[in-house]
Amino acid sequence: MEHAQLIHLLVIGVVSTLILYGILSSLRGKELFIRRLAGIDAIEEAVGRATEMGRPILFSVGLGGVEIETFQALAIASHVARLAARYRNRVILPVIDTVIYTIAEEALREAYAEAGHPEAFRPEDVRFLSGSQFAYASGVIGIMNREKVAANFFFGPFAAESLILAETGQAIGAIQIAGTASILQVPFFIAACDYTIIGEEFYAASAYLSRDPIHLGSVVGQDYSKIALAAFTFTGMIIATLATRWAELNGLLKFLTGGQ
Amino acid sequence: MFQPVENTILNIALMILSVLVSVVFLAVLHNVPPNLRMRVIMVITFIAGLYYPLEFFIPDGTALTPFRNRYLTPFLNPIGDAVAVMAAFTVGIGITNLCIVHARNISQRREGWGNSVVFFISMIIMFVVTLANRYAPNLFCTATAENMMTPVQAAFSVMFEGVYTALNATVFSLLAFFITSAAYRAFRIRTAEAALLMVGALIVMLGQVPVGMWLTHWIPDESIFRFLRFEVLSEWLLANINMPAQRGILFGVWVGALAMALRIWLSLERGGYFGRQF
Amino acid sequence: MCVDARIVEIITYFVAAACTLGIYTILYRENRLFRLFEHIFIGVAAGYGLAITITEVLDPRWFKPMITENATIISTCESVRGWEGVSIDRHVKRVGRASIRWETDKEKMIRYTTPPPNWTDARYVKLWVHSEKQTDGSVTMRVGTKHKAGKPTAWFEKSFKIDFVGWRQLTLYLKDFWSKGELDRREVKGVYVVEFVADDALAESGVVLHIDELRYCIGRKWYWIFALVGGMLYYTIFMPRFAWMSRFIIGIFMGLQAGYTFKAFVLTFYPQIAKSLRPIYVPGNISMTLNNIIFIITLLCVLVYFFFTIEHKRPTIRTTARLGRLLLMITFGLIFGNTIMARFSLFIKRLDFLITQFPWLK
Amino acid sequence: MRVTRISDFVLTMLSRFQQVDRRIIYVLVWILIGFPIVAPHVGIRLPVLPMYPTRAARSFFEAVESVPNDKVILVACDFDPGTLGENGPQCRSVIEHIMRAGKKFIIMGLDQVGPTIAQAYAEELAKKYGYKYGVDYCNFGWITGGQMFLERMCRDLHAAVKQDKAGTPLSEIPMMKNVRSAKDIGLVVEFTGSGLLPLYIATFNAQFGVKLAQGCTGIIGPEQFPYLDTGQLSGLLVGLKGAAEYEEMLNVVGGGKRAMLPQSAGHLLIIVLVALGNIGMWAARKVERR
Repeated sequence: MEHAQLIHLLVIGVVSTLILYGILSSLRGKELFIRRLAGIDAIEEAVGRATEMGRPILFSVGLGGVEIETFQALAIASHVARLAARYRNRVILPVIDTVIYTIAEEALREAYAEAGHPEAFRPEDVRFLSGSQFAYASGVIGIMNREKVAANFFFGPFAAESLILAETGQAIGAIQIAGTASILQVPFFIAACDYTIIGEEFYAASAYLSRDPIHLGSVVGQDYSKIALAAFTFTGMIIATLATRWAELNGLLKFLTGGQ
Repeated sequence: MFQPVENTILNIALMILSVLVSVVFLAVLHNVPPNLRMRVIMVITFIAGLYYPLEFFIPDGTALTPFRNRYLTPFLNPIGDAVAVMAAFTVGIGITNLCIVHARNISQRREGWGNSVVFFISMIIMFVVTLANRYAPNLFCTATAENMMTPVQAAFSVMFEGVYTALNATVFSLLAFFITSAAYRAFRIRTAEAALLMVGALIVMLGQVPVGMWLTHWIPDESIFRFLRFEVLSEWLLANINMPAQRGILFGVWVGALAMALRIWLSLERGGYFGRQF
Repeated sequence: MCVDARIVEIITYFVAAACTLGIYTILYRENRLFRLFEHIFIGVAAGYGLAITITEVLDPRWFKPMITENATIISTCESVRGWEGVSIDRHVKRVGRASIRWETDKEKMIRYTTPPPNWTDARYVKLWVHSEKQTDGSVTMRVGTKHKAGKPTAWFEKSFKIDFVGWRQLTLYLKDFWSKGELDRREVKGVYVVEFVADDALAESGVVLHIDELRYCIGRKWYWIFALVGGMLYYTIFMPRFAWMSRFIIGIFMGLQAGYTFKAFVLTFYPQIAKSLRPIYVPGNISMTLNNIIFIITLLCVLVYFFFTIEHKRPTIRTTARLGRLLLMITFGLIFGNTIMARFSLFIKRLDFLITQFPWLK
Repeated sequence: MRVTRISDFVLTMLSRFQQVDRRIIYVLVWILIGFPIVAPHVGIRLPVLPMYPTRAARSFFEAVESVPNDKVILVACDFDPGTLGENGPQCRSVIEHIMRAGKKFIIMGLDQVGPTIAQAYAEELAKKYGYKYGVDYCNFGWITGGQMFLERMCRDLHAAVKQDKAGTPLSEIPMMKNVRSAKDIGLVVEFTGSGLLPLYIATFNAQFGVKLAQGCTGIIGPEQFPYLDTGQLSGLLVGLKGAAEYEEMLNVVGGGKRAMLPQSAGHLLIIVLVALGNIGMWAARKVERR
C-alpha cells in the first residue's frame, strides 16, 4: 500500500483532534485528573535507596535510536537525574545510538543544572558503548558489576538483550524499575525487575511527574482517543456480525478495514 | 537547480560553493537573536514533519496527485539516503567518546587500563582488516588456488567469524541460562498475578515438548475435551488471549506515539532536552 | 604468500572457542577474563561498525554519487557476446584486455543487442573510439527503445565525426540526441538495442575503428556535500557557543521522525484494528463464535486497564481493569513460555559449534 | 535448633529449595542440555522421544498427500539464515515427503538465501529418491516484485518467470511443459519467519483457489492460527516442534527430532525448578508459622 486510504485519514484526523483538544483544554486551565501510578513511587524509592547506599544509578534506553519511544525514555531519565542530583548521586547512561548520545548528554547536563548541582554532573557518565546490540549488552553488564550500581532503570525500546541486563542487575542485588512498549520483553522485565511499567503507562507516569499542562492534556487527549478507537472497533465488530447476514454491508466493512 | 554535472573541476567548484553558502547561512542565523533563531528551527521542524504525511496521505486521482508525484514521491529514497548518511557521520562522535574514555583510563593508569589498551588494539585491527577485506582483498598475493586464501581474507575470517560472530552468538546464548534462573525465581505463587504468569508459561512449555504432549495425549483427539491437551490449550491461549491482549497494549502505545509525534511536530514538547532556550 | 584455508579454519575455530568460553565465565561471576573479552568485543564491534559505516553507507550512498560519474556499463567490449558485425581485438585496446574491432568497409552497421534497459536518469553517454586515420566521415549512434506494449519503438540518435587519429573519449549528451518516434525522456525504460551506423564517406574510406568501454552516466552529484555539512553540525554540541546548530539538524531529524510516525501508524498499527473487526456471532460455527467473544472481552478489558483519567473507584471500571491486568499476566506468561525454546536453541547451537566444528572431529 | 519432630527437619530442608544459588542452576543447564549433544559424538545412543502431531501438522501432511499427480507443489522458501534454525528442518522434511509421495515440485522464494538452501536439501534427497532436476523438480530462485509478481505468476507462469535459477528458459524444462498457471499448482507450501503469508493468500488462495500450507517460526506462530480457523491455511508447522511433528509422521530422524531431546531436558529442568521453588516457599512459610 503506497498511499493511505480515506479511512486512515479519518482515523488519524479524529485521534489527532482529540489529542490536540486535550492539550488545548489543559492550556486553558481546565483541571485534569490522572490517577496516581504505582510506578512513580517505585522510581523515587529506587533513587532514594541508591543514594543511601552511596552507589551510582544506571539508566539504559535500550536499543533507542532516533524514535519517539526513546524521547519518552529520555524524559524519564531527566526526571531520575533531577532526583539523583539533589543528593549529588551519579547517573550512568550507556547508549547504543550516537545521535541519542548527543541528546542524552545535554538532557542530563540540564537536569543536574535544574536541580542546582551542575558541578555534580560527570560528562563521562553518559557513555557510547557500541552500535551492536550484544556488544552493548556485554558492556552494560560489565559496568553494572564493576561500578556495583545500586539501582537500574530500563526505559525505552528493548529486544532480546533485556533479560541479559535485568538478570545481571538482579544477580548483583540492584533495585530495578523497567518500562517499555516492547511487549515481547515485558515478561522478562516482570520476572527480573522489582517493578515493571507496561506499554504507555510509563508515558503517563512522566506526565504525572512533570505536572506540565501540555503533557497532562496530552494524556487526557490520548484517553479520549482510546475510547474513540475502542468504540470504532466495537462498531466495526457489530457491522462484521451483521455482514454475515446482510451481504451489502461487506462493502462498508471493506472500507473500514482499508481494503484489506 | 540541483542537476548533476559532468566535469570534475566544475563539480568540485560547486561543492566548495555550496559549503560557503551553508557557512554564510549559518553565520547569518548565528547573529540573529536567539528567540528568532528558535522560531526558524521550529518552522524547519514543522516543514520536515510535513513531508512524510503529505507524501503518504495525498490519495491518487485528486488535484494534488500530480504535485505529489512530481515533488514528493521521487524524494522518498534520496531523503532516506540523506538521513542515513548524516546519521553515519555521527559515528565519529561515538568513536571519539569511546576513545576519550579509554584514553583517560590509560593516561591516568586507572584500574583496568590494560583492558583499554586491548580495546584500542582490537578496534584498530578490526577496522583495518574489514576495510582491507572490502577494498583490497588480495593485497600481498593475487591469484589464489581453490582452497587458498589471501592474508587479508584469512585475517578477516579469523576476526569476523572467529571473534565478532562468536562473541555475538555467545552473549546472545547467555539467555538460555538467564531465562532458567529468571523463571525459577519469578514463578512463585505469591499473588494471583504471579500464579497466572506461571500457569501461562507452564502450559505453553508443556505444549511444546514431547514429555508435555505425552502427559495429555491420552485425551482422544475427537472428544470435546480435546482442548485440555497441552499443545491444543497452548495454541488456543496464544491465539485467543495473547493476541487480543497484545493488541490492547498496542492501542495505547500507538496513540501515545501519535501524541508525541504531534507535540514534536508542533514544537509543543517541553521538559528535558526540548525545554532549553537557545 | 597465500594461506591454506584449512589452517585458517582451525585458527578461526580455536579463537571462536576461546571467545565462547571466555564469555561463559560471567555465569560464575564477573572476572578478569570476562572483562578482557568484553573489551575485545566492544573494540571489535566499534572497529567493525566504523568500517561498515564507511563501506556500506558513506562510500556507496554519499562519496561515489558525489565524486564519480555514477556510470553504468553498457558494454565493456571485452568479448563479442551481444555484439553483431564486429570482431574482438586484444592488441589495440584502451581499457581492460580487449576492444571491439569494426571494419567499416565490410559492415556498414554494427549492433549491440543486450544493453541495460533502464536509462531513466542517464544524462550522457561516454565511449572510447580509436581511428587509424583522419577521415571526413561520421558515425551515427542510434538507441532503440520499446515502450509499453503496443507502442511503436522510439529511436534517438546522434552522430559524431571521425576526424582524429588514435584513441579519443567521446561524450554525447542525451539531450542533444535527435529522437524519432514519440519518446518520453523522463521514462526511458525499454532500451533494447544500440547501433552504430557509418555514413557513406566513412564506408568509402574503409577505415578500421575500435570501440571500448561504452557507458552511460548520470554525472557527479555535487549537492551531496550538504549531507556532510548537516553531519558536521552534530559536532557543534561540544561547543556551547554553536550548540544551537546541533538543534538545527536534530530538529530536522525529529521532524522527519514525527512525520513518519503518522505513516507508521497506518502501515503497522491500523492492520491490527482491521484484523480485530471480527463478527461476534459466526452462524454455524460455535467454536469460532466463542473464540471471537473471548477475543473481544480480552481486548476491551486490557484497553480499560490502560485508562489513566478515570479513577478506579466505580466497581464496573475497577473489575474490568482488574480482569484486564490478570489477562495481561496470563499473556506475559504465554510469551515467556513461547520464547524458552528459541533461547535454548541458541545455546544448543553454540554447543553444537564447539563440538561438531572441532577440527579433528570433522 | 533442636528438631522437635521429623516433619520440622523435612520442612527446613525443603525450605532451602526456595533460594537455590544461580550457579547451581547454570551448571544444571550445562549438564542437561550439554549431555544430549555430546553423547552421540562419544558413542552413546540416546532414545528418540515420540512426538504427538497436532491437527494442524496432520492436515499439512494430508494436504501434501492429496495433491493430484498431474499438479505440482510450489515450495516457497522466504527465510534467511536468521530463521534457518526453525525453517530449515521444516523445509527439508516437507521436501522429503513430497519426493516420497512422488509429486513434482518447484522451489522459489521471496528471499535470496532460502531457495539456495532448499536446492541443497533437494539435491541431497534427490539421490535417495531418484529425482532428476528439470524432470521431477526445478528451482526459480529469488523472486522479486512481491504481490504483483505472484499474481502475474498465477496467471501465466512462463511469461512471469522467464528462466530458472540456473538461467535455462522455462520452455526448455520438461516438467514445465504442462505447468502454465495457478490451475496446474495443487498446493503452495511456504516457509518463513516473517509475516509474508497475506501475500500468498491474496493471490494464490483468494483469487485462484490454490490450497496453502505454512511452516513458520515459534515467535510468529500465534499470528497464523486465525488463518487456520478461517480455512485459508490448510496446514501449519510451528517452529522446531512443527519440524519434529512432521519428521514423526515421516518416521525419519531430522533436525527437529534431534533437537527435541535437549529442548525437553531444558524445559523439564525449568518445570522441576519452578516446582521446587514453590515447595520451598510453602515449606518456609510453614516453618515460620510454627
